Amino acid sequence: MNKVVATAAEALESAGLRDGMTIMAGGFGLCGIPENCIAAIRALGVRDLTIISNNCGVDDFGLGILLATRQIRKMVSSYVGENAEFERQFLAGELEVDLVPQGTLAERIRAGGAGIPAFYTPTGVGTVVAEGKEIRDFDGRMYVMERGLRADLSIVKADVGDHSGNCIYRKTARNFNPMMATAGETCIVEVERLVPTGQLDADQIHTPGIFVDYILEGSNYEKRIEQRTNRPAGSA
Amino acid sequence: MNKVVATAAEALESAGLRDGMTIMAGGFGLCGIPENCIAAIRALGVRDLTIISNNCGVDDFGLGILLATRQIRKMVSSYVGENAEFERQFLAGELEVDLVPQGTLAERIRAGGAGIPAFYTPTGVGTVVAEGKEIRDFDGRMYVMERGLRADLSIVKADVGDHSGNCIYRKTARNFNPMMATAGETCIVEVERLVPTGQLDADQIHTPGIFVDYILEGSNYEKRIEQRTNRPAGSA
Amino acid sequence: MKSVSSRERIVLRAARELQDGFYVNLGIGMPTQVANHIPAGMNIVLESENGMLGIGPFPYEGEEDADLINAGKQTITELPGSSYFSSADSFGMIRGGHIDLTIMGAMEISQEGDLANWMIPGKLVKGMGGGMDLVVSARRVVMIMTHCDKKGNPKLLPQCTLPLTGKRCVHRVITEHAVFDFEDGKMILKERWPETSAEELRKITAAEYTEADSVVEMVI
Amino acid sequence: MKSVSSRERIVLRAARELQDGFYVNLGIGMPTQVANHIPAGMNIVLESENGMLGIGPFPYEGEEDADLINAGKQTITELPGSSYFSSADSFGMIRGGHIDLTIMGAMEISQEGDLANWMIPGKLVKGMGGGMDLVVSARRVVMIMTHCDKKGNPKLLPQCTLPLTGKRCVHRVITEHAVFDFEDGKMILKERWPETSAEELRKITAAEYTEADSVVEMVI
Repeated sequence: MNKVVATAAEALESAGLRDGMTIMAGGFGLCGIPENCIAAIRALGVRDLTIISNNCGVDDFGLGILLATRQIRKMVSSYVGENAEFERQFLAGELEVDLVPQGTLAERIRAGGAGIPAFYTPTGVGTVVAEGKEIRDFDGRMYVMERGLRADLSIVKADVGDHSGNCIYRKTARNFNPMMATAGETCIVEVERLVPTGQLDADQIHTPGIFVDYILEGSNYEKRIEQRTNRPAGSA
Repeated sequence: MNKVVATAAEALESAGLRDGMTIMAGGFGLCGIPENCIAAIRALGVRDLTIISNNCGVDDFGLGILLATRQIRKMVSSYVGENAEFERQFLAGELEVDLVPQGTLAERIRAGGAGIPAFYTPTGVGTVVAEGKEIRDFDGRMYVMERGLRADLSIVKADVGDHSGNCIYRKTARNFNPMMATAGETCIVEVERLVPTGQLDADQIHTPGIFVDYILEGSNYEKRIEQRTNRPAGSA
Repeated sequence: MKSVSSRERIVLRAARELQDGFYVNLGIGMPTQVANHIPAGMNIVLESENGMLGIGPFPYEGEEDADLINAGKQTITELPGSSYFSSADSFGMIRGGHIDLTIMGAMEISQEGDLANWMIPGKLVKGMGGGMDLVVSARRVVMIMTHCDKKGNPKLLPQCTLPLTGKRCVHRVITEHAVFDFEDGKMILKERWPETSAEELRKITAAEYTEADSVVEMVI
Repeated sequence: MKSVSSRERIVLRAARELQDGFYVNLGIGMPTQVANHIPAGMNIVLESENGMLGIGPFPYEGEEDADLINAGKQTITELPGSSYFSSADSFGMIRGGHIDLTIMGAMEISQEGDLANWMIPGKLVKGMGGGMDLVVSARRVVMIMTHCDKKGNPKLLPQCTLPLTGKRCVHRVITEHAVFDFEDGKMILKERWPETSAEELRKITAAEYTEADSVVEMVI
């Protein structure tokens, strides 16, 4: 019943990382991504992965580093292609891409973790997104049925976590992480700061430990910024 | 754009409280109930209300006080009847009751607030709850379709709130309050402590102000305990 | 063998269902007492469907907190590692299959594993609360009940006579006389209380059941 | 009349869509600039669909926080009253109709109010991000775009030629030449830039539209 592991590699091996796995990876752009887990997946060299993540990193950082090594077979995302290697593999037919509207992706993952096999949303009705799906009228408005989404494994990044797996996210690094923690058969969380159980305010837990199988304090966080934007010094 | 009002009565009048309204009321048992709003609804004397709330209080407290005055026409709840007047009115056919499994009730309200008109749940399949509803097979398991739920008005109780309507709940007084805040056409929140905007940690807001139309600092909270249970002094 | 009442025997046997690391939801009434028998050193986290993980013991007198109750509306306390969440998140957790075990009381159970425990015709219907959600979604659904009702009528039946809480949802039922499992719609005797003979058990059990290859003695 | 570029004109006119107390989502690119023109004293809360309410200005150099970005992945700051939430909660907020106004860029809009703004055939498809959710769910959907593309071809068309983002979802479109509303699948001219004649406007607008009873001068 000890959830604490020393490294991401240890967590991934305990979680049975293997070729062909479906993995949910938290983060929006490069914000709130599980850097240690991604690096360890690269090092462990598994292949044919299906990755569910809002984006796919950049050429040399984030999930992009798993493209360079050709470990990803399929991406399920709302927005991709911020890097050249992605584009090359996609155009060459080496990489499969399933594009899902961001809100639908978030809700499908939330549904998967919450035991909801399907739900209706207005998003995408009348577009390619709804093709081949059930369209249905509720109270005079059309909706498309979307399915809950689960994964074999979810890799999640939080700011602080305790030994019981309780986690707190920081600012917009929260994004997809909380839902993904609920929707993986196994869930690994890496945190910047791991504290003993009892140090966190019970009212302020974002992800209760029940969802977390392994937790580790990550190291060497780069936390790269994709679009560094500033206001001029001296401006309001 | 000022959301702050002095009293629950002022909030309810601004929200257009009227006969026949559908009102969601937060709380589980007598825990986390909007005491000030309930008292004001009683004082304002509107009738034929449909109340969506997990329970219906006790004879002389919580929503039970609106039964004494015959202001409630229908209850949508998961568990009711902790009081004699409820039983009397129900058996006399004066009060309509729609019983919904607690998880389905919570999810229906969450769906209503999140723009999901319907979803599937395994809860209630093969029971009276599923009668007359669509039953559907997903991956070999049967589910029942349930509809999102909204209300004309929601009355919510939080612990602390700020002038922008951001709210934080305390312990198990959270319960149905956060979802209800999202699912009312108008939402009134009463808090034990109202603070200026900027006093709350942005990472720790449970209900963002966008959902809140009126906020007030309540008074004279009784916070009655339904089942006072203790362990003997000196025990571990 | 300890000298305990039928109900105590049921509770003690139910406590043996707990496993280290389990997240457990205990129903109102007799199941709540299972919490008093968690083996020392075993890490069990109790969930309360009104929005809490990590239920602690009842508070000392004067330390009750109106904002802190369990699903039976009793005052409780929190523990290191506790967390609070909304009812929607709570039942997301439940429906999503994250609760390892629920132990609940039952009124009737059919030989196929159907459960009735929320509604007695002729009596006022108070509602199903969170029971219907729990019994279809917890990874393991264990029911505890006295073998017969107060009039001596069997509660393990060919079919439930009361309105159902869930269909084929029970994995195991524990009574003061026996432990039965439900597998693919069949009821199987797994354990028998040593003072109850096989014949006696048949007599007080209206449901049809087979005996497991090795029926063991029920131990508390 | 100020001397401003076409794009500045569009942004300034779009800023007039803001109303006190509005919760607003601004799309990436030109719409983001609308934030620079919020009238003094007006209370506007900007939402970012990656999970934040209350976007503040860009940070000073050296004060960037990698954990604090907007949906365009730009570094931002928070304000008093800001809040953070998950992507599921963010789109619950959006789909639930809680966003008063979204202002987004468009590639093509049909005379019925269909929108295309996410996919150019022949170019790599990068994805729709959160746009499809926003355009069907915000209470008010205002599109801004230059009236014609770089080659001078109209972008207001009888039908969209590009894959749709949403059907009949646009309430208003603002270009450097005019403001049109969409009501029951009909396109109606509401405002015309004073230097653009009615004839000129017809020429650069392939979509069929009627003029409102009183077309007013477009003011920035």
